[in-house]
Amino acid sequence: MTNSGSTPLPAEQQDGAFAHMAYVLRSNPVTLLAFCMFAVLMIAAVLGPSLVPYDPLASNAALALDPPSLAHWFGTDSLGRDVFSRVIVATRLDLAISIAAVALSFLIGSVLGSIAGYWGGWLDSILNRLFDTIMAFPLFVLAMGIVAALGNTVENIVYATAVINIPFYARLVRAEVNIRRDAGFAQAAKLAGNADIRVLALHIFPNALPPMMVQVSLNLGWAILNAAGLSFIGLGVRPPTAEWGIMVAEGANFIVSGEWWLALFPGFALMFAVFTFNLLGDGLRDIVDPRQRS
Amino acid sequence: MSLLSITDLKVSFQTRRGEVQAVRGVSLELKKGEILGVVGESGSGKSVTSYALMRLLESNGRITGGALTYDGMDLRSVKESTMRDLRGREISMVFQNPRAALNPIRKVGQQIEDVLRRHAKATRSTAKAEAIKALEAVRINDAEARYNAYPFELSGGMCQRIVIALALACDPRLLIADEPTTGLDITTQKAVMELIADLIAERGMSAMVITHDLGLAAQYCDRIVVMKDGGIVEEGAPGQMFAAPRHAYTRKLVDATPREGTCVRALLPAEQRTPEPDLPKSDTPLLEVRNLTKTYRGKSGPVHAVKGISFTVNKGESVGLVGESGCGKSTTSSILVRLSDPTEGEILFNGEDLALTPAAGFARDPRRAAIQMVFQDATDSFNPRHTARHSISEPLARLTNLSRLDLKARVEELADLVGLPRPLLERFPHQLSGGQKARVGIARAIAVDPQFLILDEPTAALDVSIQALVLNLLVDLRAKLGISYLFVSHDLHVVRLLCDHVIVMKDGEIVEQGPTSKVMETPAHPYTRQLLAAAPKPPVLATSAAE
Amino acid sequence: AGNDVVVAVTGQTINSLDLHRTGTNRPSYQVAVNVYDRLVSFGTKTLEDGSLSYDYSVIEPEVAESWEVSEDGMALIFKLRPDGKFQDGSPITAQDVKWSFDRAVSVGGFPTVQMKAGSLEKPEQFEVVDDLTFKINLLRKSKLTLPDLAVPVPMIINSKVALEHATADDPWAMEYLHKTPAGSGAFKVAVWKPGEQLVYERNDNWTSGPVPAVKRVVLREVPSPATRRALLERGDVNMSFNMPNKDAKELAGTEDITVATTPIENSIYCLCPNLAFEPFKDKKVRQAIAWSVPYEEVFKTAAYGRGAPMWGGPAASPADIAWPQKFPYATDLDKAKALLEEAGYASGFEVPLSIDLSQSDWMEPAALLIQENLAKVGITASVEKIPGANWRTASLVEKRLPLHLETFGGWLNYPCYYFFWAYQEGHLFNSSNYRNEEVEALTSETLHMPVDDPDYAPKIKRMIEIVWDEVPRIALWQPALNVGTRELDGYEYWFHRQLDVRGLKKV
Amino acid sequence: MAGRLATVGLRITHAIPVILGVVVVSFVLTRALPGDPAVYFAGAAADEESIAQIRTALGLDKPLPEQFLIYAKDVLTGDLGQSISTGQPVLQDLANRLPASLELTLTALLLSCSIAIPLGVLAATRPGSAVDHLCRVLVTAGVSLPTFFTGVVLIYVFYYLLGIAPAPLGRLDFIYLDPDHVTGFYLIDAALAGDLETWLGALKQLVLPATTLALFTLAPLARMTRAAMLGALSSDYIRTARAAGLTEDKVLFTYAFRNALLPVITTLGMVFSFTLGANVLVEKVFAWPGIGSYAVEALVVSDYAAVQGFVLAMALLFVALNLVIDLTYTLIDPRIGFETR
Ligand SMILES: Nc1ncnc2c1ncn2[C@@H]1O[C@H](COP(=O)(O)OP(=O)(O)OP(=O)(O)O)[C@@H](O)[C@H]1O
Ligand SMILES: Nc1ncnc2c1ncn2[C@@H]1O[C@H](COP(=O)(O)OP(=O)(O)OP(=O)(O)O)[C@@H](O)[C@H]1O
Ligand SMILES: [Mg+2]
Ligand SMILES: [Mg+2]
Ligand code: NI
Repeated sequence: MTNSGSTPLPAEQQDGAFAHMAYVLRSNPVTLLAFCMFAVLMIAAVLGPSLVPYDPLASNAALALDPPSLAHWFGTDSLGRDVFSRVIVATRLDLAISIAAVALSFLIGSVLGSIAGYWGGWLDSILNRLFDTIMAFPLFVLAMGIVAALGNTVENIVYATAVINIPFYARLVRAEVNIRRDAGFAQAAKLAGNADIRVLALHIFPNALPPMMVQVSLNLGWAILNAAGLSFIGLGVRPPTAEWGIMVAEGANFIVSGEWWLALFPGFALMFAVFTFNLLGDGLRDIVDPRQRS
Repeated sequence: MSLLSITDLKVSFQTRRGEVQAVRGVSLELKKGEILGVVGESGSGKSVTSYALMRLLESNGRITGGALTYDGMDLRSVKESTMRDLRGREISMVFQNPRAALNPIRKVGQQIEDVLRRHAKATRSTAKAEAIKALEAVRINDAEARYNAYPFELSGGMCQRIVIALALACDPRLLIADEPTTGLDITTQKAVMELIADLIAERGMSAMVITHDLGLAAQYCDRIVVMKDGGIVEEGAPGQMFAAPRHAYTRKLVDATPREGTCVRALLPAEQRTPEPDLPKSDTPLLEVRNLTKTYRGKSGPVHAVKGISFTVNKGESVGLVGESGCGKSTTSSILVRLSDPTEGEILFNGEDLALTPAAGFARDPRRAAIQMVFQDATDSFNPRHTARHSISEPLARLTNLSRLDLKARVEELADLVGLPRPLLERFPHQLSGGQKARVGIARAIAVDPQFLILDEPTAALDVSIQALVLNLLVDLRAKLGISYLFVSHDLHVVRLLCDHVIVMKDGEIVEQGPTSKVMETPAHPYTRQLLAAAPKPPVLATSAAE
Repeated sequence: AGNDVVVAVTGQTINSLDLHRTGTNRPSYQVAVNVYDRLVSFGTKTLEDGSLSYDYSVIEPEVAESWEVSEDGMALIFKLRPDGKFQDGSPITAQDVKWSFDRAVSVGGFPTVQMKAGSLEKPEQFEVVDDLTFKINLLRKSKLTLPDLAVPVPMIINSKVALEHATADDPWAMEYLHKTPAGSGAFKVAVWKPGEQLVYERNDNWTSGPVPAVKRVVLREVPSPATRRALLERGDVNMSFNMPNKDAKELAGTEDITVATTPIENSIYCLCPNLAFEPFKDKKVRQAIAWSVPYEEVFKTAAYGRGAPMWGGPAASPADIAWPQKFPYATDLDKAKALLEEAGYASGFEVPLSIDLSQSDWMEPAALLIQENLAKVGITASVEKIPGANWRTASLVEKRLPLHLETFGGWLNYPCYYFFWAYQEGHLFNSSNYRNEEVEALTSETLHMPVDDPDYAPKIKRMIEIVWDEVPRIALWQPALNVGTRELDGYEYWFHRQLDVRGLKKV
Repeated sequence: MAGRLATVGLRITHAIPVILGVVVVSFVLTRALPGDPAVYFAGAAADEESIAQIRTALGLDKPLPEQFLIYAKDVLTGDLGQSISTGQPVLQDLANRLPASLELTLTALLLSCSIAIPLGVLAATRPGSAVDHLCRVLVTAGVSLPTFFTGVVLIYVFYYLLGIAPAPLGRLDFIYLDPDHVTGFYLIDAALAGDLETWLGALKQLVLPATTLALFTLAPLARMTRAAMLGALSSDYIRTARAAGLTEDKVLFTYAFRNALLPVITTLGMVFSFTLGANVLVEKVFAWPGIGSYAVEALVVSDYAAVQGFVLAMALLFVALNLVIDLTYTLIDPRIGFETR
């Protein structure tokens, strides 16, 4: 069925990018919710340190392990630090880790995947074996190995998370590029005098973006969880830096002894972020995809 | 007594732009044993009417008014379970694109069995035999073996036969065929239509055949209704309708249907006709193809797509390339336009052998602009992320040195040239209709003043009236710009209208070539004759015949 | 579980049944204690809080019935129990003892080092006089020799069984004994699944002591401390061995659960400034750091007050030779600042503060609090966690951590023994690269000297005085071993900090 | 059929460079780990001499290429070396622990599939409805929590507070005896032995950790099921089936679902290998004697042989898994082996 329609010309109004976004948000309440949640996260990340009531690093042994109260909304931890302040301040670092890691794997994965998908042949075979090799590793253990080998700094956590994510992007891009390699518009671009690289970069790759957006958003969440997992094993960022994963990991040991707030609040923050990213995916795809406009 | 009667049917869809009225008051009757043709342009509501009747509308669609009576039963109010009993046993449907209409991972025999068992026409033990019988009924060779086949193992024509077998397995009294032959080769098209006609006659069934091909409808239907914008504009016997269309719209449709003895201009509605242009002709060869061969490395041995063909296209000449699906037309065009390399052979363009420059490096070749192409599938040939303006300016930006302002002006000039309203330039491909997309495609192809243009079935996906406009546009452009065409098509009528020369291909070889009139009127090769015979022949309109 | 089955949980893995094997980890030493016997053992005493502890001052017979020192004082002669039987029923002979001792001093690694501490260095020292008489020829007179025979290392192996499984490549039957103990101890190993559990079963024919009260002891490995706590609280296990301080503190008051918290003898948790690094070469800087540590908070948050404070000593020189005892430092930031100024570091400096990942339970909070206070005197410390495998290399072997937390406890409870390991140049636990000529000399002099020698106490006091002044190791507190029990009696603390199941009784 | 066999054969040949790659990378990775295993394993009071002895004994004094050749040779002969931290041959450790992890992972996936797939189908049949949104939110919530946190919370609630769940003491409470080793899967072994009590005991132990993992794997499965079902339901053959009057069940399950199964199986495979690697954290919380916690311990103490053995085992498992998926594919989809890939 074509949508050619017999609509007479000067046709209906065009959607601007903004109106389109508004439409996507309006049509899907869950996406709207996700965007609101994302805004909250962003505000916490940008303004967090100037908003919090206490210094997130200042200990106070006299106040250690106080349950939530009016003064300390989320209670205090074993060193008497304010959990609320720490949770808020950690937003920036956690988002930074996940966004940096995902950006890195997105970039590298896209380049490798595009090459494999567009040129195919032996290059494709080699890259595919490479991705297979990475995937054949138990990914979390590979990340642990990388962090253990390089040392547990924020950068290394980012690298490790990026490395284990590369195959996913690469494969996705490869598939998306591959199906469009001989598409009419790619051929038309060649006729228009574009060399292969330009066709790939400017015509084919941007069309692989919508499905990638879903992957990106899932991965953002997953990267945070990965960092949290590393913290649980003890390979997370350095103390006393506030980071949700570490806080949950440490707090988890306090649950049984009744200090539930230590793990619960950072846990909720973590969940909130991952949840937001996961929900964001579909909306992000709809926004990036011009076909959703009409 | 009529088997089916539809009275004032109204259907609307809920979309993001509000409610769309797809069918606005359709009334029609279908008598027992009658074949009713429903014709009309794309989007006129033909399919929606049939889905509404089957109560198979998509979830956003709703019947908002009217009555549907089948054999005295009110189809709008019967229970869903009753409706399910009716579907397949009383009323059956056949769709276009038969391969997709079959479950790809289930044996075709089982799919037929499913229907038989569902309507208690067979038991577990008799199902297989019954299914084979149903397959035999649609004249499939070796039905027993085909029972175990999967759809992907069968050709398009065979799949359509299976779909028909499936639809007719339970001996329904009414068959609805929604464009049953679109996408099939002409020869297959003919075979399938004849099969349907025969079976209907044999079983005394009624049928509703939906098509936008007037020729087809005229040939096989007892009565035709013409739909436009969700309503019926005219109804009558085919002969009468062609001879003297009453409604302007019907006349427009009839006019636009290419057929023997017309010229390009005659396809247009009378009021839009302009004088035939003078077509430039010369005997200087522009393109000489010598012994062009293309062999693909397939999974199971080499595929000889093109087997050493040779032909010449003169400056300003239009050459038609016809043949059935898979005969190597697209392969040839993609080699000529230097998107892929031939295995062997020469492509002399103005005397220089283009095959010497590999396709991968041709993008930067100075001769790139000289050879351009209009693609078969307009939708697929546009980057979904680029607006029409962007698409048209792309070759200009890459292959010429126009300034930004000149570029903008040139794009608008091109839009005017192909008759594309300027506001549409800002749209994305999916926001354009088929005809509009075709225009954008043509504008893009002629943007850099090519000498040679390959048109790979540019009108295959278009309605007849839009096809008429596009064909006329092509003729005008050729006259104005002096471009040579290689026009790839499987529609002989269209080729006849547009081309000076025809090349007939079969299985990668040229079986016949020569001046159009000669090939069409006195075909030398049996294959050419077969092709000509298979093309539907609409009755000739009284008035235009006189012209 | 029945009345004669005890279920205990621990967080650690037992990775071998043979203490002498290289790679055998600390938690595995308990197998040597429970499944093997030694010639002698330490006595038992009741501590103030009512819990049991081994008694360092009393050496008791185990496989040996009696022993005497030769007249020249250069040999020890042991009489074995005539009825001594291995678990397979064969008699325990002096040949077995010699073979076992030969093995311990020959296989290298930890057992050999530990034997050496008691001046037990070569096979030639060990002599079989007759089947039931065993003689050790001493290289020097040392107070450490006899106690060193009571540590888990010189366990007595059934040499007949072992030799049956020895090969040319493996003369000490390492492969065999690794998985199959051949001892004479109070318990046999019924099931051993590394990473999962170890089940002891009573040796009903134990000849070296009274037959234990419980029949089976199931030792489960539960890595998560929270789960271990839950298990003990819910009453699903009888014992949680080596509990975190926090749990110990909180469960101590609860009904049904008894928590034994025993300060670990001869052991201190320390902050070590490394003298190989410029700022710490200056004594004043080290002292400044010692004055800036927030001892009270550290003890409260990192140890939950379990253990003994090691700060705030009354005088610059020790009153007695008890070890460890309170260092003469406390939190005084002004003093610290003044000292830094004197040393020329008024504007402070930057230094990484390294901690061990596998000990982060106490090291991390301690490090964070110390870091905070150091910042107050101008020293910027960044906390670095080092994974377990790297920790020993970095801190002890290469001694390349500028400022770090460290722990050492000597099995033999003498100050000189501690000094030998922790303050002598080049020795393993001297991770501060400390060297003081006087301490070097004094340590060597006192190491083998009997405690009742009149020279001993003054020399020890002098040593302590020096290291208090020079503080290459800043004592934080004396750690404690926490063991929670439920419906269980007879838990006894041992210097080796492993579970001795022999005395356990259900109540 | 020959085409399918060829496809499977091709997959196996593809696996060879992957395994080679894994062997090399795991070797390099372990050597890149900081710390000196000789020092670590020399034990508490070891001196330099004994450390050197251990280094020689472990073959760590040899140059790296030589170490690699020795390792490669050993791997080829099926010898994965000895884990220093558990003191057992790595092969034996893996044989003991892999079934534990597999049993846990498979149970979790079974649980997850039995919830996620119906949920996905339900959501796909009512896209955009409240059920759809609810399903999306619920499933996403599951994947948003770190598994170790979920695990601890579940223990706290169901064991500590309510006392419904059994003590998180690994695979079997100590009151039961391990079933005779046949497959290493306690549920299967106990069933084979006809020991209902042990079977129940093992099942009880499985419930909490499996739930923890299942919660985490719900999302990808449900999402994929939904998407695949939506895709299948909007295809032409479904319209044909409906037009032929087939019952809704038949349309949904025989027609749509079987087609939707293909991408779901791919996802399942990915989730499986991911979960197997990631249950490290869950195993730690539940004292589960599995391969994940083994790997973590080994990694932290630079136990080269154990890490390499673990990685190799996982890679082989991954390859085998892909093979199984391919086979399943060929069973479900007749087009495999004919289509150009
Ligand atoms: N699900 C839907 N949602 C919104 N609009 C729809 C939907 N289905 C059909 N329509 C609209 O209904 C109108 C009639 O469509 P229909 O499919 O009946 O046309 P048709 O005559 O069959 O055309 P074609 O020849 O292209 O098949 C079109 O304008 C179409 O855009
Ligand atoms: N990349 C390829 N690899 C292998 N075989 C190919 C390839 N492309 C085309 N073919 C085969 O070459 C033959 C000619 O294909 P081509 O696309 O030129 O046909 P066509 O005449 O354009 O058909 P249609 O009318 O369907 O467009 C066909 O049999 C086709 O299967
Ligand atoms: Mg239609
Ligand atoms: Mg074609
Ligand atoms: Ni392949």
